[in-house]
Amino acid sequence: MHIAVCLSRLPDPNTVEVDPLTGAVDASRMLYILNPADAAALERALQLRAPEDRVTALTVGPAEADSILRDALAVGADDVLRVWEEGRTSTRPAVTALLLATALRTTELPDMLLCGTRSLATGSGKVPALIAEYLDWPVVTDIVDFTLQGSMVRFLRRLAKGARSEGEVMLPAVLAVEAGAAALRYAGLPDLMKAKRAAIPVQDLSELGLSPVDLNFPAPTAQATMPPYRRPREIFVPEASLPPHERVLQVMSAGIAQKSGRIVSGSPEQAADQIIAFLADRGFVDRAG
Amino acid sequence: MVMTTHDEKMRTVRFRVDDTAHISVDGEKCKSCAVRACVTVCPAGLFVPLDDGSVLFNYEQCFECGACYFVCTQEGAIRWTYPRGGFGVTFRES
Amino acid sequence: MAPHVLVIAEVEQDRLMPATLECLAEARDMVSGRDGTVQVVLPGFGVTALAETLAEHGADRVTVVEHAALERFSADGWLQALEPVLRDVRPALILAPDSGYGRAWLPRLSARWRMPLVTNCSRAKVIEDGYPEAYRFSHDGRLHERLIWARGVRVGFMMAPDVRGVPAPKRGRQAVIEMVRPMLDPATFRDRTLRTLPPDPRTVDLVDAERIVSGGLGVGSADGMNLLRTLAETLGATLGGTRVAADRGWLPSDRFIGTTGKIVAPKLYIAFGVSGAGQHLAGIGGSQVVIAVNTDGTAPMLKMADLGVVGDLHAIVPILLKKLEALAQGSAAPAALADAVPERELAVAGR
Amino acid sequence: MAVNGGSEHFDVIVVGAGPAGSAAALIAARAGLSVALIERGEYPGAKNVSGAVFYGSAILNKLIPGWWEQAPVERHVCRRDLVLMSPTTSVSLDFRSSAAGYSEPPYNGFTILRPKFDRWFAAQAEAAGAFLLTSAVVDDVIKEDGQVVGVQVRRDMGELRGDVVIACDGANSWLARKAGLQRELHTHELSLGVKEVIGLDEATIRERFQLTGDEGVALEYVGAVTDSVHGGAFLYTNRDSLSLGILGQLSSLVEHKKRPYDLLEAFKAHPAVAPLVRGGTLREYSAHLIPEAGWNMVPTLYGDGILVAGDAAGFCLATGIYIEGINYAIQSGLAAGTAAVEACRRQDFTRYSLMKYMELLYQRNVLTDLRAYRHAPAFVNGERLQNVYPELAARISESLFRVAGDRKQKLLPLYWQTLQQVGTKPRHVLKDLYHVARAYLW
Repeated sequence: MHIAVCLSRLPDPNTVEVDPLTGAVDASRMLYILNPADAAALERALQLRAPEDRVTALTVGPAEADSILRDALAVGADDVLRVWEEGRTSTRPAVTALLLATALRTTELPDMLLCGTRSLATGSGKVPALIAEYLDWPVVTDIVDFTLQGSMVRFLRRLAKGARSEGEVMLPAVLAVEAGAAALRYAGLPDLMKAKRAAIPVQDLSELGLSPVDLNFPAPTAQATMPPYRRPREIFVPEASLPPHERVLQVMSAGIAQKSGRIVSGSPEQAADQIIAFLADRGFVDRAG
Repeated sequence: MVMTTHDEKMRTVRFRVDDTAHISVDGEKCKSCAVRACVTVCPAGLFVPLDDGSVLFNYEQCFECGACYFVCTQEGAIRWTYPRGGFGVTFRES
Repeated sequence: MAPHVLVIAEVEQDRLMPATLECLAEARDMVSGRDGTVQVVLPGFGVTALAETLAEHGADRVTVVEHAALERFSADGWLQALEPVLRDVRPALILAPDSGYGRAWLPRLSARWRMPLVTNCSRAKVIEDGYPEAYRFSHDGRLHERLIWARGVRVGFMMAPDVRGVPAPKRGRQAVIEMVRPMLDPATFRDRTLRTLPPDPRTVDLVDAERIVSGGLGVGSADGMNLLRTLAETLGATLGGTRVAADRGWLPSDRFIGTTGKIVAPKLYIAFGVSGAGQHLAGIGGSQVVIAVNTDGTAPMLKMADLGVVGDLHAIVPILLKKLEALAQGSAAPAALADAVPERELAVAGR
Repeated sequence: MAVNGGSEHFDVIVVGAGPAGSAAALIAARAGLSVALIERGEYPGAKNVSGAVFYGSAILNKLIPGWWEQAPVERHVCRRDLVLMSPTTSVSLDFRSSAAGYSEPPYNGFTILRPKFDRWFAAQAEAAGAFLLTSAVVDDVIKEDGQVVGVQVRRDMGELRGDVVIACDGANSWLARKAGLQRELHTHELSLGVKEVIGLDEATIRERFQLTGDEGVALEYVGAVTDSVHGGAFLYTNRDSLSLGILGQLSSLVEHKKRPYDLLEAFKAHPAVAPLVRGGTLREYSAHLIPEAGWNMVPTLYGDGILVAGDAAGFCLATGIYIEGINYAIQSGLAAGTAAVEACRRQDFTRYSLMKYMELLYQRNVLTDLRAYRHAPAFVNGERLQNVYPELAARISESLFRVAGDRKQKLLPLYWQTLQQVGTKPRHVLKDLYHVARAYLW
């Protein structure tokens, strides 16, 4: 069986810092990672691989994205492929999906395509279904677990509020897994060194038989970024007349809000009664009688 | 003035947390320690003294500086190593 | 131009998903003062009765797309059944909940129609007379983006659940109800859902849990954690804990809460023996009601609780269990989990 | 490259891609050796923190001519201030020069940001042919018959073999200890540095610090900045940010029970510092250990198959006048790299062959400087220099410059009186003068 895995390199959300006033993002402070859900997909692919099987990892991105393909090689991917058109600065989900689908079509169609269900960047979650559309394959999203059963895959999918559903899908299919579906293995030293030296194959539009016109999709006319709801935190200024120690104390305590709850003590019996009374008050348990 | 709380300081630092702790603290050994030097020196404020005399430690936001290791006076209370390669703190500008 | 907004309804276990009602509220706002109409497409089997609820929440027209093959979700089935219906309706805008179901078929439709589709939206509206506008979250909620399209472009919006909240229904509000019975061959569905498993507090992801009982270092042992597990089951809650408790092996590693673990926002959060290190507190900020039990009266956890109890959990929990059992026998089971999300003020920056 | 039992063999394995490691790897790779440069961070510099001013542009200029034109430098340092602080007053020695060597190529020093600089420097080593391996932590050396023959990386099949191992793994050098070359360090030999990078726009920086173009300033503080803790503070100008921090001797932090970040906040709130950072925004907080005891903490620098360089070897000059480390790191890295090259030429990797390193360290003035200032660290961290003299200088200056209509005192009586106020006896001062002289004069 041939399993393909789509990977994306994106900014670690913890390093995406937004100017609270302008909403501008400081790109120079971003560090890049392999999308966690894609890492889970890669791990599942490696786990699924029988000795005669093959795992190919693909990504759409500039030369910097080679790093995640090297990571994939280091943990055991058999082949990698990067798709990119020089001069392009970014892609949108529709473009990414089209490039990936076309690359799979022109090289070799796998028996199964695994990817992360959502990216941590725009987090559109559309790419899996779009690839499925371009390949005319079925797709399942939000997968937390799955098993291969002949030409079918039995899957467990996450629904809202903690519900789950079980289902099955015919292969070939696009399976989009959640980040929690698996933890990516840690590469051994010889593999890491080998991957570092590996040449990464790249395909551009002409090799895929596409023209730039094919990548034109309707786009918004205006786009702006802003910080999430949180209002910018006012920077606290201590009183200048205070001695240094107190100025520090002032600063250290500024803005740390505590709940104005009540604190009770007493015997365990009383404590239990207090808790039950509180839970009943707030409607979490029915009061007796 | 650029006064910041410890919390705000820590929010500027990027950590990639490993599954397993690279530092572990034997709270039992801390019970006989009067100095609690780790609580004082840790630049990330990761050591929390508890009422029962032991010390609570959280490795997630560790700077890997080694200060706790050097100041600890209780033989064997702190087991110290670096996190696995690629994990732990990453400085972007310092 | 009077906008015609279409909402795609999602049904699970014969009930409308709250996210659908949130979309409906958003759609109502879009057409208000514009003399537009809100139409809901309701796919399923035996779901006609739900049309009434949709009307009460603001639908002017409900199109029930009914077929036995639509009893359970299939992306292939939804596409086959709904594409012709939507093509006939020609809505100006489409709203749907951002769910795993929606993301399996709507992007495919958007590709066929070359229709922009925005997922993870916190807000969608129409500015002036016809410029679709969306706000969406990106970068794991770090960033909020605003997108605007040219006038009259048909856009699909998939709304992030639990952002807007569900407003109270208007009792007695009426809608036009129509039935569509498509011709479908379930044998052509390449994907299908076999059964739905309701939320199980014991296995539910902490992120989704409505009630959480959590244990910290003060729990002392795996046995202590088992005591809390029993309490969690009695309260219909999910068991979680701190990084330290997980490190000691008392909890599976996907069960800890904090900066680098799960960020939770339950309605009820009860902490036992949790001292309240900053890394943990940062993970529970969204909790609505917090109870903390700790032997240390100065623990930060107690200070951020609505009810802080100074005492030993090992003494308190067994008594608590007994009393809760007695209560349960005296009356019914614990109060049912309310499924409506309270309406929250939506403060979009720049509004 | 011979493949040996599944593990690769290198001529030289350098552990740690900081300035010392990259310098060693660069020189060895240029000599045509196969070199592995191993870094535990995601990228070189990811785990590194310094002030940082890099004095020693001329050293690097010999290696990479005109290096500052391609490297990510912030500002060239043409102004240095030494500031003595009391809680309310500061007295400073302000040095500023436009003389050649300061404001003209090759310049004297540059402010740098380590994650950027280290990344660039390691890339130079890579370009010269070194094999840079990141995300790999080295846990131990591999020894055969007492000879170091490689390192153990914490990954599956993590054995990596090499003829010479150069340990450049920083102040808390695991490798030097594992190889039995360094003893356990004492808390009075190490300082903890905590630092903030504070964003401020270029125009404000130029105006506030009286700079033009790419000029920069390095301010160093002693006295009340660290409360009663022995240490100091610094403030450096970067292109569009300030690097600001405090250093506290570990033993002293423990003794006085001071949390380093509280001291940092107090420093920023000091009346002499607050106006300099006003309006800035915090960009990053960081911390690191600094080997401050100089000559007295230098480990055994060479063994069979192993050399120690940079902070791992304690090559840091913290004397009050000089706070330098990166230059010595590079010098020692170059010395170690060269010693490894010569050992490879001889195919003799015993300690007798690697002893050449010592000679090169003296030639490059690393050990010469450290030895000359061997008494300085103890003096700098002495109680009176830390807590009495800055106060003394502040009080004298306060009395000297205050005009309240009183009779003006002459200097000696004023000095005498203030000395008594701060509770120091003249014989202590004389004794300290002797120490100063011994530490700095001859």
